[in-house]
Amino acid sequence: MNKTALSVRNLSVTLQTGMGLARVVDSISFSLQEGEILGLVGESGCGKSITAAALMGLIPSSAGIVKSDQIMLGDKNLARLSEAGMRRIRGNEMSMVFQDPLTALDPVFSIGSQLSMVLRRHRGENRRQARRSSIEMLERAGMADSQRIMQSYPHQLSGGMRQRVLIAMAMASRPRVLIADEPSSSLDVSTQARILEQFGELGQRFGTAILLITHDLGVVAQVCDRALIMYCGRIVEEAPVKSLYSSPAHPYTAGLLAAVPRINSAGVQRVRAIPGLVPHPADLPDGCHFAGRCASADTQCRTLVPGIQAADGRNSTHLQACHHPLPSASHED
Amino acid sequence: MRSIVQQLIHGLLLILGVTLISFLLMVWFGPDQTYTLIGKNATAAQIAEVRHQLGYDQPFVRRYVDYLTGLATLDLGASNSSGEQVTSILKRTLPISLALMLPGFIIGNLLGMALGLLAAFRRGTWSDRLITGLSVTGMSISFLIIIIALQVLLSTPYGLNLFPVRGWQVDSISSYLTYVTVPTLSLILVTLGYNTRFYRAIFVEESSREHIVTARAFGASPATLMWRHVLKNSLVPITTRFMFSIPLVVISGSLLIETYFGIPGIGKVSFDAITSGDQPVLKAVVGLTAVLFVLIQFVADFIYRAVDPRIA
Amino acid sequence: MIIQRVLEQSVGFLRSDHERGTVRDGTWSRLKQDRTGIIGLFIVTVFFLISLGVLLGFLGQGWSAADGGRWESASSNHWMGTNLLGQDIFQRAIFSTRTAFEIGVIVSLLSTLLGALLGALAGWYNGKPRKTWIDGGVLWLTGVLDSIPFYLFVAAVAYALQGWPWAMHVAMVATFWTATARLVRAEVMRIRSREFVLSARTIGLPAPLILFRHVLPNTLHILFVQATIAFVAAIKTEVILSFLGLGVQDSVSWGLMLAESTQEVLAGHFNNFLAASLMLFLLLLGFNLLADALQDAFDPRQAAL
Amino acid sequence: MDGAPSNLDPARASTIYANFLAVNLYDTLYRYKYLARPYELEPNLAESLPQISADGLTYTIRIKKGVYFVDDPAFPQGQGRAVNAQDFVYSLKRHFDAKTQSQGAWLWQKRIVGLDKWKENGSNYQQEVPGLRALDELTIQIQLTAPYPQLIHTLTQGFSAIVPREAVAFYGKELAVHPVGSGPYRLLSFNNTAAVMERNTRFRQEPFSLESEGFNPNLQSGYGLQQLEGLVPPFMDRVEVEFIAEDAARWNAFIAGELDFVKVPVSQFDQVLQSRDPPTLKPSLASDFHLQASLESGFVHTDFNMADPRIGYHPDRVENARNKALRCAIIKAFDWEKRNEIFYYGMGQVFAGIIPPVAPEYDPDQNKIAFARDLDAARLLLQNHGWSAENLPELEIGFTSSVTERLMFEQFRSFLAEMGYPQDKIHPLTFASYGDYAQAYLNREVMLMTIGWTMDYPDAENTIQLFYGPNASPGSNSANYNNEEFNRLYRASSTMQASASRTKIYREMNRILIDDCATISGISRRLILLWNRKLALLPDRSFLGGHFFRFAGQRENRQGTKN
Repeated sequence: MNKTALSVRNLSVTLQTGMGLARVVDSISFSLQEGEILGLVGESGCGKSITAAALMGLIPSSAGIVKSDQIMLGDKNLARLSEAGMRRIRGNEMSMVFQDPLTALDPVFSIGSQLSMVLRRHRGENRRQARRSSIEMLERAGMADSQRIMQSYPHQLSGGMRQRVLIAMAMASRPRVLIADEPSSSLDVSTQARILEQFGELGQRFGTAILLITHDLGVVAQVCDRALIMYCGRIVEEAPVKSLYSSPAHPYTAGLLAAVPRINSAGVQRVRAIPGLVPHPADLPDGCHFAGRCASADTQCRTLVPGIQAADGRNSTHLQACHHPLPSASHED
Repeated sequence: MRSIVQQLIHGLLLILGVTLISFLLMVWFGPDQTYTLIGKNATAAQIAEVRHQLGYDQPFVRRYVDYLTGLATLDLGASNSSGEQVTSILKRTLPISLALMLPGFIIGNLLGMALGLLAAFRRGTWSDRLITGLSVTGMSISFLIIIIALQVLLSTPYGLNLFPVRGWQVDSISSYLTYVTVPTLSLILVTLGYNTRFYRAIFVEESSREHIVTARAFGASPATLMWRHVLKNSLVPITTRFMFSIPLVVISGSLLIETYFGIPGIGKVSFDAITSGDQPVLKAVVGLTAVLFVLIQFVADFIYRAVDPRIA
Repeated sequence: MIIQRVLEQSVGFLRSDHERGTVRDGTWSRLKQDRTGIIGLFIVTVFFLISLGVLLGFLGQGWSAADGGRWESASSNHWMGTNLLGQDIFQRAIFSTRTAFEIGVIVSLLSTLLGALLGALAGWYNGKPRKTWIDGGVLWLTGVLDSIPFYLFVAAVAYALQGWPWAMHVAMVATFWTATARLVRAEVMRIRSREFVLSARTIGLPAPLILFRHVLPNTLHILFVQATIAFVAAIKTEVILSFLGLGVQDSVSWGLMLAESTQEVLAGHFNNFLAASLMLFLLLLGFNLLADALQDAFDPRQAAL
Repeated sequence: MDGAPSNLDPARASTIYANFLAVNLYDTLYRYKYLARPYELEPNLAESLPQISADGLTYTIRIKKGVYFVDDPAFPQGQGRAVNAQDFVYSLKRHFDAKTQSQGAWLWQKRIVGLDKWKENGSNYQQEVPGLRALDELTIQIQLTAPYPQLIHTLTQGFSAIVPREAVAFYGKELAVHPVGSGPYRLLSFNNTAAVMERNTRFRQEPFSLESEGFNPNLQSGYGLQQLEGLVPPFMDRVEVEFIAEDAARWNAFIAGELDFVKVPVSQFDQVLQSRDPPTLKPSLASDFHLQASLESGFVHTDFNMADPRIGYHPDRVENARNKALRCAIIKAFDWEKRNEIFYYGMGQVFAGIIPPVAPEYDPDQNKIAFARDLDAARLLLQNHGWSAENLPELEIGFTSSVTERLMFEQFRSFLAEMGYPQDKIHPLTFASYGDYAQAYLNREVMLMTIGWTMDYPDAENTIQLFYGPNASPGSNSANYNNEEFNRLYRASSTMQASASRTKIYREMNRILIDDCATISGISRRLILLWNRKLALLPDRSFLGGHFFRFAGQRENRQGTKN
C-alpha cells in the first residue's frame, strides 16, 4: 500500500493583513500516502493552519488569494474544482478536525442531528439510516452510551468527548484525507494521548491519510511517520520522524528540537529557546527567512532563497532547505 | 419551577417600580386638571369642590394604593375630561394603534432582517457597504423630518397628493390602506436604519463563529449555513429585540405618529391625557404597559428555552 | 515595602494588559485609517466650531431680531429667507447649533457618567456567588426605567418640572444612563476576574481605588461610544420634545424650527424645514459615522468581521 | 372644526366646540335668529319670549307641547318621552350639584332665589327651589334675586340645554359621550377626532321661514337660502364634524375635498383671498365656495397682574405711579398693527379697551390713538419716571407652549426691545398645558398673561365683568384690577336693561380702564369661513353658535356634509 492520497504542488496563499499583503504560504509542495500520518510542524503563525484551510478551500476570495499548480486528491485536482465541487469533497473525501472542540460544534443543534446532517448530505441517507450509522460511528469512536450522546448538546459534553465526536464526524464518510489542526492542544494530557491513539487506529483501519498540524514535536514523535517543518510559510525540512529527530539538517529544526525538554541519561537537559522573534508575514526578510535568527547565517542566506534538496548523509527521503545544513549526526558517532 | 416563582417576584417588583415612578411623575407632580374643569368666574369653594372630586386632596399613599388596587381589579375608573370609562377608551383606541403600528413594525423588522442578512452574507462587498451606509444615513434622519417630508411628498398638492393629510376615517380595507400608508412608511423609514444595522451585527457575529467554519469544512452550502446555523443561533437576540420593542412601539411610536396625523389611538389619547392631566387614563396606560412588559418577559423567556438548549 | 513591590506588579499587569476593548495606542491609528470616521470627525468638528462661534458671540447673534418681512424667500441679507415673524432663518439655524451642543454635551456627559458609576458599582458588587442589594437595585431601576414608554416618561418629567429650562435634560439623562450602565456592568464583571484586579485585591487595595483607578479606565471604550450615541439620541429627542412643546424654552433650536415648519410646509413655506433638517441631518450623520469609527477602532475584532 | 370638545354634557359644554354640538343634540329654551343681525332672540323650545314682571324679577316661560327626547335605552322601553317644564328645572339644578362638575353655574350664581341655598343643603332634587319651579307640565317660573337682564341670553347657551334625568341616572359620568336630548340631531358616533350626527326624526316640525329668521335680501341673497323656504329643518340627514386642531392639516383636508365647511386658518389667508377689504375669494375658489368673513364674538388681551407689586398696584404712592408709567409705556410700545399683520393677516380688528366690535355697545368712532404705537412717548414715560435699562424689572410673560404662542412671545419681546427694554430681562413663563397656565394665573403667579375671551352673549357686560374688582382671581378678573369708581359703575349698570344710558356707563368704565393701563387690549380676530356652494347655508361662529346646523340645506341632492 503506497498509493498517494494527496499531492500538493506549489501551493501559495496571499492574505490581506493590517500591514498589507502577506504571502503566508509560499509555494509549498508535499505529498501524502494512504494510511500515512504526516506531521506539519511549526511555531504559531508560520502558516500551518492557513495551509490546511487552503487545502480545504475554506479561504474566501474576499480574504485572500490561493494559488497552486495542482492539489491532487486521488485523481481529482482540487485546484481546478468549483466551489460547488469542493463542497462535495469537504467532509466527504477530505475532512478536517479543528483545534477547539468547544466552539467547533453548533451549540443549538444536538450531536445527533449534526452528525446525521453530514451523512445525509454526502451519502444521501435518509433520517433513520443516518441516525443508525451515526450511532455506529460514535461507538466505533469508542463512546459507550452513544444513545445519550446523540441527544445531548455540545455544551453538555466534555472537551475530549466533543473532540471524539468531531473526529467521528470527520471519519463518517471514510475520507481519503483527514486534516487535523492541533486536534489535541486544547485538551488535557491524558485525553490528548487517547485522541492521538485514535488517529493511529483510524489510519490503520480505513487507510485514511492524516495531515496532523501541530506545534508540538512531542506529538509528532508519538504518532507521525513523517514530518514537514514549516517556517514563515515555507517548508524548511521534510523527513521521516526518526531521521528528523536523530539528525536534523536545518538549524531551525535543530532549534525546535532543542526547545523540547527531554530527559536522558545526562538528566534533565536545559531548554534552549530560539533567539529572536518570528518576523511578521507582511515584511519578511529576503533570502532565507530564518537568517535573522540563525547563528550560521551569512550574506548568501540574506540574499538567496535556499531551494529544498536532499540532505546529504541522510536517507533519500530526508529533504532540507538551508545553504549551510547541519552535518549528519550519523557521521559523528 | 423555582425560576418561575423568581420571575413572578421579579415581575411584581418591576410593576411596582414602574407604577410608583410614573405615579410620582404623572399623578403626584403631574398637571393639575382642576383648572381645566372649573368654569368661568369660579369661586375658591368650587375649586376645592373639583379638587375633592378628583381626589387631589387625598394623601399620597392613599392615592397610590387606590391606584394599585384599581389596577389589580382592572377597575380603571373613568376619564376626568370626557367621563368615558377608561376601559372603553382602551377598547376603542388600542385596536386602532395596533392596526396603525403593526404593519410598519413588522415590515420594518422583516426588511431590516433581510437587508441585514444580505449585508452580513456579502460581508465586505460593495452591497454590504451600500446597505450599512444607507442604514447610517437613515439613523441620522429625525423622525419628525421623515414624517413632515413624507406628508408633503405624498399627501399635499406640493407632492403627489395621493393620501389624506391626516385623520382616521377607516370603514373598509381600502380606506384603511389610504390612511395607514403614510404613517406606516414613516415608521418603516425611521426604524429601518436601526433594524438593518442591528440584524447585520447579529448575523455577522453569528456567521463568524468557529462552528460555521466547521460546518463549511463538512460541506455545508452557504444557504444551509445562513438559514440553518446562523439564523437559528441568532434567534435569541432577535426575539429579544422583537418582543421588547412591541410595547414601546405601540405607545411611544404611536404617540408621535398619532399626535401628528391626528389618529385617535392609544398614543394620542395618552398624550392628550398628559397635557390635560387626565390621570385615570394615564395611570391605566402606564400600568398596563408595565404589566405587558412583564408578560412579554415571560413569553420571551419561554422562547429562549425553546430555541437555545444552553439556557436551561 | 513588599506591598510596594506587589503594587508595582499589579500596576505592571495593568500596563501589560492587552485584552481587546481597552483604550490603547492602536486606537487612534486605526481611527485615522477609517475614512468615514474621519469624515464624521470633520463634520462634528465643523459644527463644534460653529457652536463655539455662537457661544463667543461671533455667529448667529441676530437670531431673534424680527427685522424682515413674513416668509421672505432667500436673499442677500437673509440667506435662507425669513420665518413668520421675519426673523432670519439662517441665523436661527446657526444659533441652534449651540443649542444642540448644549443639550448634547450636557445630556451625554451626565448620562454616561451616571451610567458608568452605577454600572460599575453594580458590576463590582455583583459579588458572585451571592448577589448584593446594590447590583439588584441598579438592575431593578434600569428594568423599571426601560419599561416606561420613553416619550411618555420624558413628557411626564418635563411636565413634572414645569417650565424649568432643564426639565428636558433631566428627563433624558434619567432614561439614557441605563444602556451605559448595562454595558459597563457586564464589562466590569469581566474585568474584575482578571488577574491584575485579583492581584490588586489580594494585596488589599481599597475597593474604590481598584474600581476607579484600575477597572473603570478599562471601560473607557464603552463610555466613549455610549457618549456619542447619547449625544445623537439627545439631539433627536430634543426635536420631538420641541415639537410636542416640551423642549427648548427660551432660545431657538432645530426642533423648534421644525415645529414651526410643521405649520408652514403645508402652506408651501419650506425654508424653516430645509434649514433645520439639513443642519440636523449633517450633525447626526457626523456623530453616527464617528460612533461607528470609534466602535471599530476600540474593537478591532468586531471590525475585522 | 378647529378643536375637539372633550365632553358633550351640556353642563360642561364650556368650549365653543362643545357648545356647537350641545345645541344640536339638546334643546335650549331660546336661540338667536338665524339671519337677523344684530342678534335677535327667538323662542326655541320655549313657546314665546318670557313674560317678565314689572320689577324684572319674575320670568314665566311656557314650553312647546309634544316635544320628545330621542329614543334611548335610558328610557323605559327605550322610548323617548315628552319634554316637560320639570326637565328644565332639573337641568338648571344640575349645575348646582357638585357631582355634575358644572362649568356654567356661574351664569346663575346668586341670581336665582334659593338655588345657591339648595346646593348648600346638599343638592337634593326632591327639594323645591323657590326661584326655579315648574308651575305645570309646560310652565317654568324663575324668581331672580335682582334684575338680571342677561338671563334670557344665558338660556340660549348649551349650558342651559335640557337634559332628561333618566339619562343622567342611566349613564352617570358617561352621559358626556352618550348625549340624550331633544335637539334637531342625534349622535351616531363621537371620539376625539370626529362626531357624526344624524337627523332626529322626532324633532318638532317647524317650517323654515326667511321672514321670521330676519332674512336680509340685500346682503343674504345668493346663498340659496330662499329655496329652503317652507321646508322643515333639519335639512341634512347626516352631519359629520371633524375636529382638526392643526391649521394646515385642516386646510389640506378641505382642499382635498374631504370637508364642505371650514374655518380658514390664518396661515392660508393669502392663498384664499383675492382682496382683504372687502374680503373676496380667489377666482379659483370662488367657483366652488362661498366666503364669509366675520369678527369673532370675543377678543384677545394681555393683562398685567395688578396684584404683583413689580408691575401692578404698589402700596407706596411713588412706586405705584412708576409701575403705572411702566405699564402704559409697554402698552404704547406694543405694535398692534404688526401683531395684526403677522398673526391675523392684518384682518383682525384692533380696538382700545374691553368693548369689542361685536358688542352692541362698541364705540365705532373711539379715538385710535389709544392703541396706536408711539415708541417716543413710551421712552419718555420711562425716562420721566426714572426707569432705565438697569432698573427695569425682569418681565415674565406667561403662555402655553405652542408654536404660535412662542412666536407671539418673541414678537412681543422684540417690540419691547425696540423701546429699549433689555432683551435678557424678558423671560417666557411657559406652561405645557392650559390647565397649568390657568392654575398659575388664577393663583396670581403670572406677571403678564395673554387671555382670549369668548363672549357668552351680545352684551358688553360679559367683557366688562372681566375687570370688576370682586371678580378677581380665581374669578375671571385675572388682571386682579380693582378700581372703586369702575366697580361702582359696574354695580349700577348690572341691573339695567340695554339702553343708551347704560351704553354710556359702559364706555365710561372702558375709559377708566384704559387710563389705568391694566391691560394691553385688544384685538378681535377675523374668522374666514368657506363652505361648499352645494350647500344652502349662512354659517355663524359667534353667538348663534351651532344653531345654524339645522338650517344647513343643500342645493343639489347630495347626502351628508362634513364640517
